[in-house]
Amino acid sequence: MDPILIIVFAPLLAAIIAGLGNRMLGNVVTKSITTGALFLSAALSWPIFIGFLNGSETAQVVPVLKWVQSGTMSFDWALRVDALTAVMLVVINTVSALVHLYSWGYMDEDPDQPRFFAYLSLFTFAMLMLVTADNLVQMFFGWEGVGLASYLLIGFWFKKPSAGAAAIKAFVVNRVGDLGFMLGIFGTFVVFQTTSIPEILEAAPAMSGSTITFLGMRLYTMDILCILLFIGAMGKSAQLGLHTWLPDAMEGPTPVSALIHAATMVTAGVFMVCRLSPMFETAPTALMLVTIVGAATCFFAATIGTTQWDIKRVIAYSTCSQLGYMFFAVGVGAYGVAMFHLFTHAFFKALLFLGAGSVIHSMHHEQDMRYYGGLRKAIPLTFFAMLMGTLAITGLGVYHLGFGFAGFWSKDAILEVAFARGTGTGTMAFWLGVTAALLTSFYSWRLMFLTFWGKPRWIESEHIQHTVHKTPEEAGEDTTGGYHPHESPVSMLIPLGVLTLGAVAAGQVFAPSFLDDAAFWAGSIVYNENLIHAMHAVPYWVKYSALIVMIIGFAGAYLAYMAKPDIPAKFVASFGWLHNFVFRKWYFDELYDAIFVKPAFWFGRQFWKLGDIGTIDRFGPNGVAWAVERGSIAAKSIQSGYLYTYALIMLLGLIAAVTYVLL
Amino acid sequence: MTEAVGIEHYLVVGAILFVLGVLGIFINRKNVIVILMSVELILLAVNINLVAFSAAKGDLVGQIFAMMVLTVAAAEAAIGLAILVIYYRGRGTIAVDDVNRMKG
Amino acid sequence: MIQTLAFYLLAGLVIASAVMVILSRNPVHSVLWLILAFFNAAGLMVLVGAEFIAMLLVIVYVGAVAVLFLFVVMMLDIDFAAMRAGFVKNFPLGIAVALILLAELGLGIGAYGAGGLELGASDEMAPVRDDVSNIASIGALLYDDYIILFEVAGIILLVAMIGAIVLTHREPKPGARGRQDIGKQISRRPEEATVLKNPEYGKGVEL
Amino acid sequence: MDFPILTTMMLVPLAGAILCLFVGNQGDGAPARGIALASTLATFALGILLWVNYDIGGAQWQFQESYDLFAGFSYALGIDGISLMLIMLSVFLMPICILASWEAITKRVGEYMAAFLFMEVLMIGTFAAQDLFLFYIFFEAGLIPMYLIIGVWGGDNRIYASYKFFLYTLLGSVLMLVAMFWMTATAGTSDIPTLMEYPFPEGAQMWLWLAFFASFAVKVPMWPFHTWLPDAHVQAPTAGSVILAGVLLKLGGYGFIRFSLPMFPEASAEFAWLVFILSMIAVIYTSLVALVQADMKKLIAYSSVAHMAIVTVGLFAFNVQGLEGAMLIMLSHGLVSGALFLCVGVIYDRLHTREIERYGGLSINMPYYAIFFLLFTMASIGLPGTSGFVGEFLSLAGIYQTSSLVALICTTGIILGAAYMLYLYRRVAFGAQTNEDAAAMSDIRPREWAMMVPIAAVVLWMGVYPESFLAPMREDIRVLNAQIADAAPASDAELAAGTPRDGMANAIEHDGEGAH
Amino acid sequence: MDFPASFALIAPELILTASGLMLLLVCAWRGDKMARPVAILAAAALFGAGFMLVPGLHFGTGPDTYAFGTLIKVDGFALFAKALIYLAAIGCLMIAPAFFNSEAAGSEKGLRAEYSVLVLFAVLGMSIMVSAADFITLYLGLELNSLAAYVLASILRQDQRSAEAGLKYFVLGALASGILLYGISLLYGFTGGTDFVSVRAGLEGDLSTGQLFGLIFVMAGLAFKIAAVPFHMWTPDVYEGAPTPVTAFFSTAPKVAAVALTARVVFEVFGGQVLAWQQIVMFAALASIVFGALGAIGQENLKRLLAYSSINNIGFILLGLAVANADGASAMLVYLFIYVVMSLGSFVALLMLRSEDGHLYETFGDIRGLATTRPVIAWSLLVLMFSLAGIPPLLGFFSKFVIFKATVEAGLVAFAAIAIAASVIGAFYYIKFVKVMFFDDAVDVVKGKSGNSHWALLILTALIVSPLGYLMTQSLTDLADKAAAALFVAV
Repeated sequence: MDPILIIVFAPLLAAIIAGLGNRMLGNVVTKSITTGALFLSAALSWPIFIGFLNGSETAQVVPVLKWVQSGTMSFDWALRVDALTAVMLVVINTVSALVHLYSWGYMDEDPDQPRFFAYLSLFTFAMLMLVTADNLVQMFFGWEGVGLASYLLIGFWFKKPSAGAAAIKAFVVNRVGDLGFMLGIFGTFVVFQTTSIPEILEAAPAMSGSTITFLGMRLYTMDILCILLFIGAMGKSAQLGLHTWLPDAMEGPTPVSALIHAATMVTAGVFMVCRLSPMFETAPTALMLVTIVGAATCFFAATIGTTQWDIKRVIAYSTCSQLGYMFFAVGVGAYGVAMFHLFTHAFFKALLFLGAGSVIHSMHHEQDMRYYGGLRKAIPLTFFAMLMGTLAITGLGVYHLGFGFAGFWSKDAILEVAFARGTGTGTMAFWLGVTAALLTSFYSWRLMFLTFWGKPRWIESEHIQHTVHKTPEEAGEDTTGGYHPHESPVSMLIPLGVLTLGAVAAGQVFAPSFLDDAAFWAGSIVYNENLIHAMHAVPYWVKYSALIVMIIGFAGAYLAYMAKPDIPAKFVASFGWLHNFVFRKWYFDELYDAIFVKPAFWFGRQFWKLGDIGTIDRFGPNGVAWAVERGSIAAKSIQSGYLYTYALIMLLGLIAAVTYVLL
Repeated sequence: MTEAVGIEHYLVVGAILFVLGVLGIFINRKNVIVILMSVELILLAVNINLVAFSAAKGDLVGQIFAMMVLTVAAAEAAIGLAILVIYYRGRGTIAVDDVNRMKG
Repeated sequence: MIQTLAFYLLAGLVIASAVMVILSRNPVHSVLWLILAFFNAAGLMVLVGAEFIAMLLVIVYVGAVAVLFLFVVMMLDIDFAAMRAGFVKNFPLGIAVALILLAELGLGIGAYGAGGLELGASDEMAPVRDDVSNIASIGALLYDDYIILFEVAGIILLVAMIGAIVLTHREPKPGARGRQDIGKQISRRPEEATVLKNPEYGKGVEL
Repeated sequence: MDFPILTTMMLVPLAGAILCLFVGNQGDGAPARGIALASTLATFALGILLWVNYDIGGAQWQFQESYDLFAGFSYALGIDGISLMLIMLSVFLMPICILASWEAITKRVGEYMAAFLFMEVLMIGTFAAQDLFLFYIFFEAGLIPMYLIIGVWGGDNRIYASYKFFLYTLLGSVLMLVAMFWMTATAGTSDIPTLMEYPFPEGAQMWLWLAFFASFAVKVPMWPFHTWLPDAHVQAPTAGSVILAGVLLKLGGYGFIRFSLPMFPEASAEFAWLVFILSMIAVIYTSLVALVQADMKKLIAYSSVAHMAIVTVGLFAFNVQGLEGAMLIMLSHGLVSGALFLCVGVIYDRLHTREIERYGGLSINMPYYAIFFLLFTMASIGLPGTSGFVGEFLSLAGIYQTSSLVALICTTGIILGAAYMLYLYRRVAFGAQTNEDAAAMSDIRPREWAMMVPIAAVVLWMGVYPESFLAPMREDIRVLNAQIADAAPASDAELAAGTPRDGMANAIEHDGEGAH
Repeated sequence: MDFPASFALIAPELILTASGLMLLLVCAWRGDKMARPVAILAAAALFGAGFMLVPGLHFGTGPDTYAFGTLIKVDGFALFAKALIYLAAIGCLMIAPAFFNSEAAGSEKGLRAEYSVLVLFAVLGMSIMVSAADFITLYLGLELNSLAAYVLASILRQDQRSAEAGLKYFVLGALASGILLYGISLLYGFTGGTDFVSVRAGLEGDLSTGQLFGLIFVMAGLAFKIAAVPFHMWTPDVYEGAPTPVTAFFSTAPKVAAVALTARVVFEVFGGQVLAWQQIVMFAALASIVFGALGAIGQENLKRLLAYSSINNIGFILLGLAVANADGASAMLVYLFIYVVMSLGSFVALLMLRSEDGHLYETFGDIRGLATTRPVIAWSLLVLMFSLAGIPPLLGFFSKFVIFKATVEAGLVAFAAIAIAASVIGAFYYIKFVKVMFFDDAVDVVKGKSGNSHWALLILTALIVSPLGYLMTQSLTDLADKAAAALFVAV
C-alpha cells in the first residue's frame, strides 16, 4: 500500500471511529486513536518531503476511486504527490499531530473531547485531500471539507451564541469565495474540457491571449479564469473583503485556531494559486489583482492588529496580514517564496497560537490582554516559546550574518522579490509590505509586553473573579486577586517546544531549497529563475528595510506599553476617529451587515410577505378563488327563483343566438 | 289562398301571438293561471303557423301536426292545472312572486 | 276582398284578445279573452281551408281547455281583490326583448311585404287533393300513415289523465263518509238494518 | 426477467393498499402498519431485483410490457435508466415513510397506509408508463391520495393547503392533457418512445411546450408557481412531506426530461431563457424567503424550490452535464429533503411544534440526531462528498457552458443555501437549551435510526461514488443529448483564439545587476 | 308499409306500452297496496324491453331501420340510447320504494302505485324520442316524457318544494316546448316536410333566414331539455324540489334521451349546416361548464349541487356535439354512459344518508366526517366525486378523455383548452364533498340503515367508476362507435 494512502486516510478512519464511537469509546481511546493516526501520517510525510529535498522522490499519482464521469467531464478520486504537495503534507501533518497532542492538555476538561478530536482528524483528512488533489474538483472537495471542519470546530462550543454565529459566518463567507472557485472550475472546464490539473496546466500557455465571453463581456480567457479561482482563494485565505470571518473564527478552541486558522486551512488559497501557477502565469491582469489584494490585506490587517485587545484576535489579524504577504509574493510570480513563507509561517504562527492558548489556559480562559500582565514569571516556558515566535514573526535576522529566525528568511525574501519585480504594483506591494512589517513588529511586541511584562491586572477579569470569588474592590491592591497562573501540562509544552524549534530554524535550514533550488520544486510550481536572481540582487537598503522597521516597531511598542503607558490613551484621545476606524476593523462588519445581511433578511421578508403572500398568492390562487367566488355569487343571484327571471333569461339566450346568426 | 292575403300575413299573426305568449310568461306577476294561458297562446301561434304553411304548400302534414299539437296542448293544460291545484293547496296562493322558495 | 277583410278583422281580433289575455287583471276575463282569441283563430284557419282543424280548435279549446281553465279559476277561489297588480320589475327589459324578438321574427319570415318568401317545396308525402274533403284526407292520413303517432297521442292523453288524477285525487280522510258499495246496499236485509225495540212507557228508547 | 416485474411492483402495494383499507383501524392500526411495511419492503426488494437485472448499456427500453386493455391508450410499461433511478428513489423512500408514520399516525391508520401505498403504485406507474395517457393517468391520480393525506392527517390549516395543492396542480396539468391529445392526433400514436422521436412542427412545438410547461412548472415547482408548495409541505404529515418533496416534485423534472426536451427540442431551446429567468429568480427569491422563515418545514419547502430551480437550469442547459446533474440533484434532493423532513418529523413527534424558536441546543440532549441533521443539512448545502454536491456541480457546470450569467446567479444559491440551512441548524441544534421541554427530548430511537441510516448511507454513497447512479442513465442521456443537440441555444462562452501575450506574465529580464 | 316489420322494430316500446297499460289496471284495481309489486314488475318490463335491444346492439341493426314510413328509425344509435335509458330507469325504480316508504317522503308516506307506471310511460316517451325520425314523432315523444316528468316532479303533493318544482318545471318546459314547436313549424314551412330526411334536404345550400330561425328555435328547445346554459335555469330548482328518486331519474334517463335526441337532430338534420350552429353550441358548452361550476360552488344542498353538476357535465357533452363528427358523437355516448353511472351512484348515496328514523339528509352539514361513521358510503362517494371531477384513474376521467380527444382531433384546440381549464373550477366543489366527509369532524347523524338494493347499486356504480371500469372501455367505445356511426350513415 502506498504510504500516501495511509497518510490521507488514516485521519479519516480515526475521525470516523472517534466520531461514531464518541462516548462509547471514551475520551482516552478516541484521543489516542486520532492522535496516533496523525503522528503516523506525520511520520510518513517527512520521508516523502525529504525525498523531494534530496531528489529521490518523483511526482506520482495514486488513483483511488472513480468519481464522476459525465459526458466529456470526468474526474476521479486520486492522490497526487509532488514537491508542492510534500511541503504541504509535512506542514499539515506535523502541525496537526502537534495540535492533537496539545489538545490533550488544552481540552482536558471539556466533556466533548471525542467529538473535538474527530473533527480535528476530519479536518486533517480534508486538508490532505485538498493538497493531494489531482483535479480541481477533488481540490474543491478538500476545500469544502476543510470549510466544514472549520465550521464545526468554530462552532464546537455551540452553546455560546457567538460561536454559532461565527461558524455560520465562516462558512458563508467562504462560500462567497467558493462561488468564484466553482465558476472558475466551470470556466476552466469550458475552456480546457478537463478538470485535471496537469492537463490544464499543460494547455494553459496555449490559451494565453485567447478571449472568452463572460457575463456578456469579452475578456482574456486566462485572466477571467484566474480571477474567478483567485476569488476562491481569497475566501479561504481571508483576503481583504472576504477576511471578516477569520477574526470571528477565534470563537473556536485555540488549538483549532492554531491548526486551521493559522497553519493550514487559510493557506489553502496560497497553495491553490501556487498549484495553478502555470495558469496564473498566463494571466497578467489576474496576477496584478493578486498582488494588489495581497498587499492591501497585508497592510490592512496589520493596522487592525495594533488595536485589538483579544490576544487571539491580534494573532488572527496577524495571520491575515501574513497571508497577504504570501499573496503578493505569488502575485509577483515568486511562488516558491510564497510557499516558503507559508511553510515558516505555519511553524511560528502555530507556535504563537498554541502559546497564546497556553496563556489562555493558564489564565482560566481569559483572552483579553488588558487583564494579563507580568506573566513571564508565572509561565516561563510559554513565555520563551512566545518570545521565539514573536522573534520569528517579526523576522529578526541580519542579512550579512546569514542568520535569522524563520520569518526573516521568508518575509524578507518576499519583500525583496516584490521590490525586484520592478513593476508598479510590485513596488507598491513592497512599500505596503514594509509598512506592514513595522506594524507587525509593533503589535507583536505590544502583545508580548501586555502579556508578559508589567503588573498583573487580572483581577479586573470576570473569568478570574469567578475563579477566586473576589471583586476588584475586595482584592484591593493585590491585582492578582490571589490567582496564580500555572504553567501548562507537558502535553501542551511538547508541541510548543517542537514548534519553537521550527520557528527558530525552519528558515535557516530550508531557505536554500525553497528559494534557490529549482530542482526541488521539480516543475510543481512555476520557478522563475530570473526573478530569484533579481531578488538576490536587490540593494542592501531593501535587504535591511525589514530589520529596520522591525526595530522601529519594537521601539514603538516598548515606548507605548513599557516606558510611557499613557501614550496609547493620549493617542486615542487625539486621534479618536483613526483609532475607532482601525479598532472597528475599518467598519467591514458593519458595512457587510448593512449591505448584505440586513438587506437579505429584509428582502426575504418582503419577498415572502409582499411577494408570495401579497402578490403571487393574492392575485394567483387566492385571487382566482376570490374571482370564482364572486362569479359564484353572481351566478346564484341570477338564479333568483322567479319564473319570470328564468323565462326572461331563456328568451335572452334565444335572442342572442338568433341575433348572432343573423349578424 | 287569395292573392291579397299571403302566407306572410298568417306568419306575422303567428309571430305576434308567439311573442305575446312569451311576453305573458315573463311580465306577469299576478297569477300563474295567466302563465298557463300564455302557453296556450304560444301553441296557438304554432298552430296558425302550421296550418298556414300546410295550406300554402298544399301539404296536409302540417294539419296533422297541428292536430297533435292540439291534443298535447289539452294534455298539458290538464297537467298544468293539476299541478297548479296542488300548489295552491299547499301554499294558498298562486301569485307568481311567491313561487320562489327554491333559489340560488 | 271579403277574405282580405275577414282576415284583417279576425287577425286584429285574435291579436287584441291575446293582448287582453295577458293584460286583464281578472283571470276570469283572461279566460274569456282566450276563448275569443281561439274563436278568431279558428276563423283564420277556416280562411285558409283547414276546416277540420278550425272545428277541432273550437271544440277542444273552447269546449274543453278553456272550460277547464274557468273551472280551476273558480275552484281555487282566489281573492281577486288581493291579486297583485302591475308587472315585474324588469318590465321594460321584457318589453324590449319581446319587441326585438318580434322584429327579428318579422325579418325571419322573409321581408314581409316584399313577397320574397320562399317556402320549401313539399316532399309530396301528403298532398292536398281537390277531390277529397279536408276532413276525409286528414282522416285517411291519420289512420294510415300516422296511426302510430295517433296512438302515441292517445297515450299522452292517458298520461295526462293519470297525472291529473294522481296529483289532485285525494283519498277520503279516515272518518269521512266512505264509498258507496252498491252491491252491499242491495244485498242488505231488513234484519241487519233494523232492531226491534219495545220501550217502556215514559222512558224513551235506549239505543 | 421472465415475469412482468413492473406490473408486479405495482400490484404488490396495490394489494397492500386494499388490504389496509379493509383492515382499517383494527388493533389500533397495528395490522395496517405491518401490511404497509411488508408491502413496501417487498416492493423495494423487487426494485433491487429490477436494478440488478437492468442491463446497463443494453436496450434503451427494458422490461417492456404492453397489453391492449383500454380504449384510446394502452397499458404499456417499460423503463430506461432515468426511470429506473426515479423508481428506485420512490420505492426506497416508501418504507421509510411508513416507518416515519409508525407512531405519528394514530387515527384512521388503515386509510392512511392505503393512501401511501396507492401513492407508491402511482409513482411507479408514472415513471414506468410508456403511453402518454397512461402516464397522465398516473401523474394526475397522485393528487387524490395526496389530497387525502394532507387533508385528513395534516396540520391546522390543512384544508386551505389541500385545496391549493389539488386545484393548482390540477389546473397545471389539464392543459398538458390538451397538448397530449394534439400530439397523439398528429403523430397517430400515444407511445412515448415513438413520440420522443417524432418531429413535431416547430410552430406547434411552442404551444405544446407551453402546455407541458404549465403542468411541470407547477409540479417542479418553478417560481412563481411555487406557492402551493410551502403550504402543502407545512400542513402535510411528515411522511407526506417526504413523499411530496422526495418524489412528487421529481415528476416535474421527469416530465421535462421525458417530454419537453426530446419531443419539443426547438421549443425547449426557444423557451430556455424563460426557464432560466424563472429559475434565477427562484434561486435568489426563495432562498431569501427561506432565510426568514420561522417554521422549519416552510424553510425546507422554500429550499426545495431553490434546489429544483437548479434542476431546471440544468435540464435546459442542453448538454450532458446539465442533464445528468439535474437528474442527480433530483435523486439527491429526493433523499435529502425527504431526510430533512424526517428530521423535522422526529422532533415534531416529540414536541408537536415546527416553530424553530421552540427548539435550540438539541446537540446536547440529542447528539446523534444532531449528527444526522447536520449530515443532511450539509448534503442540502451541497457539500462535496455528499449527494448534493455532484448533481449541483454538474448541473451548474452544464449551465455555465450555455450562459455564464445564469451560472453566476444560480451559483449564488450555494451561498444563500448555506446561509439559510446553517441558520436553521444553528437555531435548532446550536445555542443554549432555552426551552425546557425541548431540552428534555430523548435522542433518536431504533425506529428512527432505521429511517435515518439508510438515507444517510445513500447520501454518502451518491456523493462519493455517484457512478452507480450515473451509469444506468448515461446512455439514455447521451441519446437525449444527441437528439436535442441540434436545437441547443447558442452558448455564450465562445472561446476565441488570440495571439499569446508575451511569454509568461512575470518574465523578467535578467540584467545581472547587483548579482551576488 | 310493412306493419309486422315495423312492429318488430318497436318491440321494446310495445312491451313498455303493454306493461304500462296492464300495470295501470293493477293500480286502478288494487291501489297503492300493490305499489311495490308494480314497481318490480315495471322494472321487469324495462328489463324485458332492454333485452329486446340486445340482438341489435350485439349483431348490429338490420338494413332497414325505418318503421312506419319515415316516422321512426331504430338504428344503432337509438338502441344504445335506449339501452342506457332502460338501465338508468331500472336503477331509479329500484331506489324509489325505500324513499317513498320512509319518513323522508313526509306526510305522504307510501309509494304511489302510479309512480312506476308514470316512469314506464316516461321511458316510453324517451324511447320514442331517441328513435324519432320525424319532428312529429319527436314532439310527441318529448311531450309524453315531459308530461310524465312534470307529474313525477310534483308527486309529493303535500311537499311544497315538490309542488313548486313541478310548477316551475311545467311552465318553463311548456315555454321550451313552445319555442321548439315554433322552430319546427318554421322548418316545416321552409323545407320539405317534417321528417328528418326532407328537412335535411331542404336545408341544403345557403340557409334562408326562416330556416335559420327554425334551426335556432329547435336547438333552443332541445337545449332546455338537456339543461344547457342559458336554458338551464329550471334545473337546480327542480332537482332540489323533486323527491330524490325522481331527481335521480331526471338526471339520468331523460338526460340520456334528451342528449341522444339532440345529437340526432343536430347531426341528422342540421348536419349539413355545421357552421350555422357550431359556434353557438361551443358557446353554450363553455357557458354550461362555467355556470354549472360557479353555481355549484357554495351550495349547501347536495341535490342542488348535483343539479349544477349536471349542468356542468352537459357542457362537456356539448363539446362532443360541437365537434360535429362521428368521433364526437361517440364521445358523447361514452360520456353519457359514464355520467349516468356516476350520477345514479351519487343519488343512491344521497338516498342512503338517512337518520335512524328515516329522514333524509341532504346538506353538507349532515355529512361531515362521514368517512369515520359510514366509511363505505363515504369512500363510494369519494370515488364518485373524484370521478365526476374527472380525476384519473377514475372512470370519469375517461369520459372527459374521449370528449377532449375528439375535440382536439377535430382541430378545436383553443376551445378544448378553455373548456378544460374551466373544468378545474368544477373540481372545486367535488373535492369539497371529499373535504367535508373526510377532513371535518364527524357529526354522526347518518345512522339509518339502507336496503340491499341501495347497497348493491352504490357498490356497483362505485366499482364501475373505479379504475376497474377502464377494463370495459374497449367494449364501451366499440358500442358507442357503432352507435355514433349510425348517425352519419345517411350523409
